[in-house]
Amino acid sequence: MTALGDIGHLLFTADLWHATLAAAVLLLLPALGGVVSERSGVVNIAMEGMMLTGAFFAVAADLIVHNPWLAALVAILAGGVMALVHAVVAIRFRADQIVSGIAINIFATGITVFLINRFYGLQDVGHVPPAELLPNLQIPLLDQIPFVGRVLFQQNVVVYVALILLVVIHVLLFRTRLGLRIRAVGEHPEAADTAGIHVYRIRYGAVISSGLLSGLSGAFLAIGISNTFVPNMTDGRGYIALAAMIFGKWTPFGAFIACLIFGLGQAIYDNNSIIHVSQYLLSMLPYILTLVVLAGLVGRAQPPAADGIPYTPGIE
Amino acid sequence: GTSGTPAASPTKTIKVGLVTDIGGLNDKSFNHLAYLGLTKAKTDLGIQGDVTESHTGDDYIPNLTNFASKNYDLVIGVGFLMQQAIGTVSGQFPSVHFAIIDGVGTDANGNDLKHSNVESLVFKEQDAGALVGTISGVLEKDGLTPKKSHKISAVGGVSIPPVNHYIAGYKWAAKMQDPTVKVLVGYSNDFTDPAKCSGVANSQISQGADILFQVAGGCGLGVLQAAGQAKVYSIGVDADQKSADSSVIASALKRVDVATYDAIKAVKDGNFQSGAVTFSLQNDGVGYQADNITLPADVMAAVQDMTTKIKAGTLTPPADIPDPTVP
Amino acid sequence: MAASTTSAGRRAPAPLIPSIRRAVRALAVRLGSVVFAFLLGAVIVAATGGNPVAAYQALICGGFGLLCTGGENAGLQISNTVVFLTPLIMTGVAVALPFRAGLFNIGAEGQLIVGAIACTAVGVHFATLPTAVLLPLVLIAGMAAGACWAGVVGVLKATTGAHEVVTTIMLNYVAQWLLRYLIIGGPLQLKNGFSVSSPIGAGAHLPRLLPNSNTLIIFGLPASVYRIHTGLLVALAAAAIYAFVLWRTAFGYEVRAVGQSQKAARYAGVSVRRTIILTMLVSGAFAGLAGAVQIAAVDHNLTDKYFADTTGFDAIAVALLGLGTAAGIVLAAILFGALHAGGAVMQADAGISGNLVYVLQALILFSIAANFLRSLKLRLPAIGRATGTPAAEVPATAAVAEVRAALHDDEGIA
Amino acid sequence: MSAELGAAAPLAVEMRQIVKIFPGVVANDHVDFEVRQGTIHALVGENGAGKSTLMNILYGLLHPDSGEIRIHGQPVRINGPRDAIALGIGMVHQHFMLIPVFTVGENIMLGREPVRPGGFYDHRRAREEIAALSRRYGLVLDPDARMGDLPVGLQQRAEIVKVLYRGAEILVLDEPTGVLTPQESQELFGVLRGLVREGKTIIFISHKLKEVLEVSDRITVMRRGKVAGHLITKETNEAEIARMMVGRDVLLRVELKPARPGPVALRVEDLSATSDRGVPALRALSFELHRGEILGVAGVEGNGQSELVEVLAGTRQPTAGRIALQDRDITELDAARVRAAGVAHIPEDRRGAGLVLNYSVAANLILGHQRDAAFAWRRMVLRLQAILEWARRLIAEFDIRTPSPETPARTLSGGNQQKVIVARELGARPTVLLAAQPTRGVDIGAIEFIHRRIVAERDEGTAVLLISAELDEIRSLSDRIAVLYEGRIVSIEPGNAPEDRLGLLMTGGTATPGGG
Ligand SMILES: Nc1ncnc2c1ncn2[C@@H]1O[C@H](COP(=O)(O)OP(=O)(O)OP(=O)(O)O)[C@@H](O)[C@H]1O
Ligand SMILES: Nc1ncnc2c1ncn2[C@@H]1O[C@H](COP(=O)(O)OP(=O)(O)OP(=O)(O)O)[C@@H](O)[C@H]1O
Ligand SMILES: [Mg+2]
Ligand SMILES: [Mg+2]
Repeated sequence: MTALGDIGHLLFTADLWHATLAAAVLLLLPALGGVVSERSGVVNIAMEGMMLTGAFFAVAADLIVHNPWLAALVAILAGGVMALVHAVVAIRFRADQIVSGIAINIFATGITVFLINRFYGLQDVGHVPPAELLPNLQIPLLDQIPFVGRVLFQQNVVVYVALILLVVIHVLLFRTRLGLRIRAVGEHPEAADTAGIHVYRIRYGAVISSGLLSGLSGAFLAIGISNTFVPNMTDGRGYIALAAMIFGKWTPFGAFIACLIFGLGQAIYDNNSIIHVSQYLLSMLPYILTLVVLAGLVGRAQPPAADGIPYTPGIE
Repeated sequence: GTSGTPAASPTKTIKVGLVTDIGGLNDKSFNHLAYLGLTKAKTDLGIQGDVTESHTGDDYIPNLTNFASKNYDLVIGVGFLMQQAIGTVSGQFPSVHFAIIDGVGTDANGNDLKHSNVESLVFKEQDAGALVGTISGVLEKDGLTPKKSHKISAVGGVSIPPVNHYIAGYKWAAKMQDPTVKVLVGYSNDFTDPAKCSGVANSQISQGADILFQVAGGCGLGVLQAAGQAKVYSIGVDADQKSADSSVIASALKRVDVATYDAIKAVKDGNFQSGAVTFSLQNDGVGYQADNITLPADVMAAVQDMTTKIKAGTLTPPADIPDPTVP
Repeated sequence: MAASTTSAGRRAPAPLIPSIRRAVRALAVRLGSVVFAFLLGAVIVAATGGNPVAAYQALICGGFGLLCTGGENAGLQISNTVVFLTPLIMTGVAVALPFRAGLFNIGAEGQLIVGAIACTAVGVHFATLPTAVLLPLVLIAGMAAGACWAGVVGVLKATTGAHEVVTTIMLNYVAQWLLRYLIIGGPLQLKNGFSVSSPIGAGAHLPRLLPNSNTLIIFGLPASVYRIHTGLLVALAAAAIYAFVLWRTAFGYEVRAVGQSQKAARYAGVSVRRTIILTMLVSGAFAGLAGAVQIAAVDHNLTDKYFADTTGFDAIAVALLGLGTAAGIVLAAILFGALHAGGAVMQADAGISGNLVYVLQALILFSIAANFLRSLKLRLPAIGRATGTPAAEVPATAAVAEVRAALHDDEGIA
Repeated sequence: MSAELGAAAPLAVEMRQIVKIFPGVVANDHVDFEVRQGTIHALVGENGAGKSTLMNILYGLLHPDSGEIRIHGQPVRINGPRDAIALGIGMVHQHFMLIPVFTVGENIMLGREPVRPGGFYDHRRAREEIAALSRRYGLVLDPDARMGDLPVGLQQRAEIVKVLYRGAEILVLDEPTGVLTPQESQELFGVLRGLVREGKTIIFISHKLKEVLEVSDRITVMRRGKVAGHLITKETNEAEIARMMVGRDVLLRVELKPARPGPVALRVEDLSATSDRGVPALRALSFELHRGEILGVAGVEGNGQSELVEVLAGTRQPTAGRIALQDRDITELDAARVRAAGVAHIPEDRRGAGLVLNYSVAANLILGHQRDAAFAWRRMVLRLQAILEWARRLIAEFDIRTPSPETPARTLSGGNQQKVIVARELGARPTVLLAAQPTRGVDIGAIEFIHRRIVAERDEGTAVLLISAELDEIRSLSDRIAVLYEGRIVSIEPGNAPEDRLGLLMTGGTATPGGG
């Protein structure tokens, strides 16, 4: 009971929600990537790998160029390159998209550590000094607002970017011509093709952007939240993002809500030093919560009709 | 006891195999330190040293067996998690020397098998913990900490002995110096992911903690950084982590590298010691290192006093935390 | 219905021949892809200044005990490989079966863990029972636990429509934390200061193939180092059962029908819900069995190794690599088991980071899934015509259907 | 529109010596095909004759292995639909290219969407465009309706508007009337004539020779991938075309022995049900079906036919009412039990509900019977040998054109796909046969065959419920005709009821009961 009391208390602290939002954004970026990719009909379970690659190159680059912005850019591109591989294999070679995704994830695990061992020897990758990390931004005035200011306007720069991207991607998907075409390609590529739309171009674009977003998330993880790379540091977040995307029924805001649930769970867990309950049971919280919500409220999710189906022009 | 193995003839190069636990060589923690010890031995003692990283717990036995079956002179298992594996394999290869860091060779029931070919390198982390605990306690008492909050904290990786020893000593010593101090203890349940630890750290910081002790290997780097961003103090672990973040005021040292080196040297010199070799303040196997700030005189004095008392045995830091969740 | 009733399960001679030819062709293509992947891997090693030949030599040595230079013991290497591949077969099946029904089971890991937990709990609690009773009991306990864990997924999918990818991922984490809770301070903990459980009773041990003795010397090493155990037979049996259920039973027919077209299945009077739930139950039982066998045959107690275990995820790769067929899964498991075992030797002998193994696994998956070789052939129409398999062209109908499409040759007469 | 005028006109489309080979099939074998500007040109042939393939080549979806194409006299290379569209070619595909979850507007605009600055999709202009087209061609559509919610007739209409919106000069319609009611077909023909009057050129594929004769100027007949001949509509007749298509004389109308109705096989009382969209589809409808008779159900698509069959087949639960099979209440039974009780079902959605496309023909021939004693030992273990023999028998008996029983059903032409289903359902020797659109999109050869089998079934004493959008089909087969309108049976007519009377009843017109 005391445990619930402790948690109840926490829920009224701005710090908790501050942490929640940050943790959520880490998942939101790859989740958004997933939404875009799968809306175009390419199943993407490779966010984990793209994120990990992004994290590695963010640190590697930052240690060389000593500039977080450039480093983030490199990370984004690295994620994009991984996505490009997924795209080529899944679109051009019409491989099974799950196999390709799994392969990307395994590849990322291996190649990052392999590269560390090759280039940093068996030494420590090194630490990025605070001045060269992606900074926290206090939004002047707004950050003074009690509670809200702390929660929303004292965040890492990436958080703001992600929230903007959230809106942008929602609008893009559901209000613009490009969005219409992306969804058309994901629902019925033959129809899109016969209507004169470049199915492959759209899919390549969508998949690659999912990599860019995941790469950014990797940068946030490695040179925003932490200051170095450690093997496998993404630790399954890409898969959680995948779950969040489906939980959110392939919509940006739906995914965001799911990410908030996980973020909140993480944030509450982080307080295990003051919550009087087994830390292990505490950690189960977000996952069980998700199961309940999913079973109880969300229910059936309908993926894009052509999600996961390679398109072969001409063959009906 | 001592094993009767004759000194290896100087002509034959000694072969040493190092098996990391799942943390891997880049864990920025004891696996890495052990590797440094091995490399030093390679250069100084001209031995042949090979490494195998374990990717899952399933790898411990095969990796150890692999070296043993090739008649390596010494096979080193890094980490508490490998106790059972060492126990098993050492039984299969009585003629091969084994060393395990942070543990002993056990059977399935966790009993020390006391094999004559196993040297267990155990550390009194609590001694080191007590020293940094003293530093924290005095700073708090003198109100020299960023928030003067009389609250300090520790972030553990997983709640296992090597981790809890540190924290126990830390908590004990801090309270001794400043009875009013509250010590928050949290766990990240992770040894590799800095984000996890910085999360725990941030929560402790928002609870008022202004000195944070990381005991979570690579994950713990997140603690040091979180402290830096919040402009509070932090304490590193195992190695001197001064460079990891400017917030690091001291590091609790655990000389895994030294232990590893010594174990190898012993085998080379033919005086391999079976049974537990304890590294404590006594033999400088553990210690501390003051980092980015210069500690005031009374702090140094207190630390000095604590050191002598522990060495003299008049004070013995506890090895366990009764209940981590009670600050 | 007037149809002559001949003995069950006998396959007509006519279709047999082509299916064998197909199988052989398929295998040849896959082998080509693996070789292709290794060539790519060699390029990476060389590009980063390593020596591919040495690397692969060590890898093969570690995997199959061949071409060893570092004085490795062939028997030991093979035994290690087998120990690694045993659980991969069972979990591979646990992933492949739902694939057939159009379900993506990412949860084999969680199901394996609860299987291991149940096996241990029973094995510890009834430690005194004799083998004849206890061994079956712990294995069944493991299967039951896995079945329940996956059953939840099936029921949620069938009733509320909750997506199995989400629920399985969630349940993986729940299982993980449950395990930590149980063996660190929880009811199964050995004793304070340990992150392992008490050992299961001797009666619950699944015997090894060679005597577990430190004194008896076989191939120059104490017999106890060869951990190869009877669990292998269990695994092979599991694969065989899988194949039989899938191709020779009405249930298998219905599972595949549901996976191919739920509507058609429904019109044919197949209860899609029932099939989904049953499929998950069976699948979970396989994964749970993998966990139970691991405890009963190898570990004998729950250890912290499961905090970082990846068997259930490798299983996805194995299942897909094996194209969901029993034989394919076994072969893929052998490949992955050998790579796993070989990686260690490669690092020890050739000084190439064991992580290269992951890179290789990925490259293999890529080249088999994408079948680069075929598309190379298609460049040259002449050859393309000769071997082009229209089956692979058939458009599929669900996220996982590509597997089936690739499998299409294997969609036998029933 | 007259053939003479057509003769004067220049060639809009010329396809010369087109060859297209698919694994195992020569779909187009040196096909010569030309269409005159401003005419309606019909393309007919059996299933799998190569019509769709030829047109897909014209539209750039498939690439010919050899041969050349000229549009308006210019040699062209058509690498994809984009090229085709640029050349003013538009195509309405045999299987609709519509996105159910999109609105009608979005579907029509797709590929040529109106945008506001910033690339935002412009709903208002979309509506205007569609309104304009509707006015011009009299094709009324609600731009904001969800495509999936429209009846096929309107979806068909949307497909045509889609093509017109792209300003196509040459329109290809692949089996446009396959799913239309007679009324809808007539409207369509009106539109086509209008388009031709505007100088547009139309290629029209159909299996319904009546329509072909009614609407086209010229006819090209294909058989087994080759051109069997070119005809001028005015100078030919159904029988001649049919002979050219099939290569033999075809009975266009089965001659019925008078039915010898037996006892009641199926009694339906006050049956009500709702559609997928939850609106009432069946309103307390009752009827009796006797053994040895064919009861035709006539009605405009969307008046409850589909729901009626599904409820009777046990794939949809009724909201009220009772169904008795030979005095046994089967209202609550699920599909499997209904089937077991002796009800066979030829579903209207051939590819979706009738077949598992990736399954072999043999596997499809036991779909729904996989647990029958004959095919499964102890209802569990399949008897592969028995299944294979069973398949061989049906393939022979029903003349299913397939390389082997192992061939995936997907690769069969629709006609043969349909034969697989018919064979399976009749092979079960049912008490009651529910036949929904049994010959939709099937070539006349197959139609004749299927009709004969259904009648034979009747004569064996099976009770047949025949649902079809083809009045001809209903009238030529039925002993009695139940007219379905808005979920009710408005009248039960004799099998020989005049077409116009039925048409009237089907559209809700009240007519004095004609007995029966
Ligand atoms: N994508 C394809 N792959 C392989 N074979 C094909 C493909 N498309 C068509 N065919 C073959 O080519 C032949 C002609 O097909 P086509 O669709 O042109 O027939 P059709 O005249 O349109 O028949 P229907 O009247 O049923 O539409 C068929 O027998 C089929 O087997
Ligand atoms: N993947 C494929 N492989 C082989 N043949 C195919 C494939 N897809 C389609 N076909 C062939 O293409 C031809 C046209 O297919 P489609 O479905 O358009 O015709 P259909 O099924 O005969 O339709 P309908 O009978 O209503 O005219 C069919 O004869 C079919 O055999
Ligand atoms: Mg066609
Ligand atoms: Mg067709």
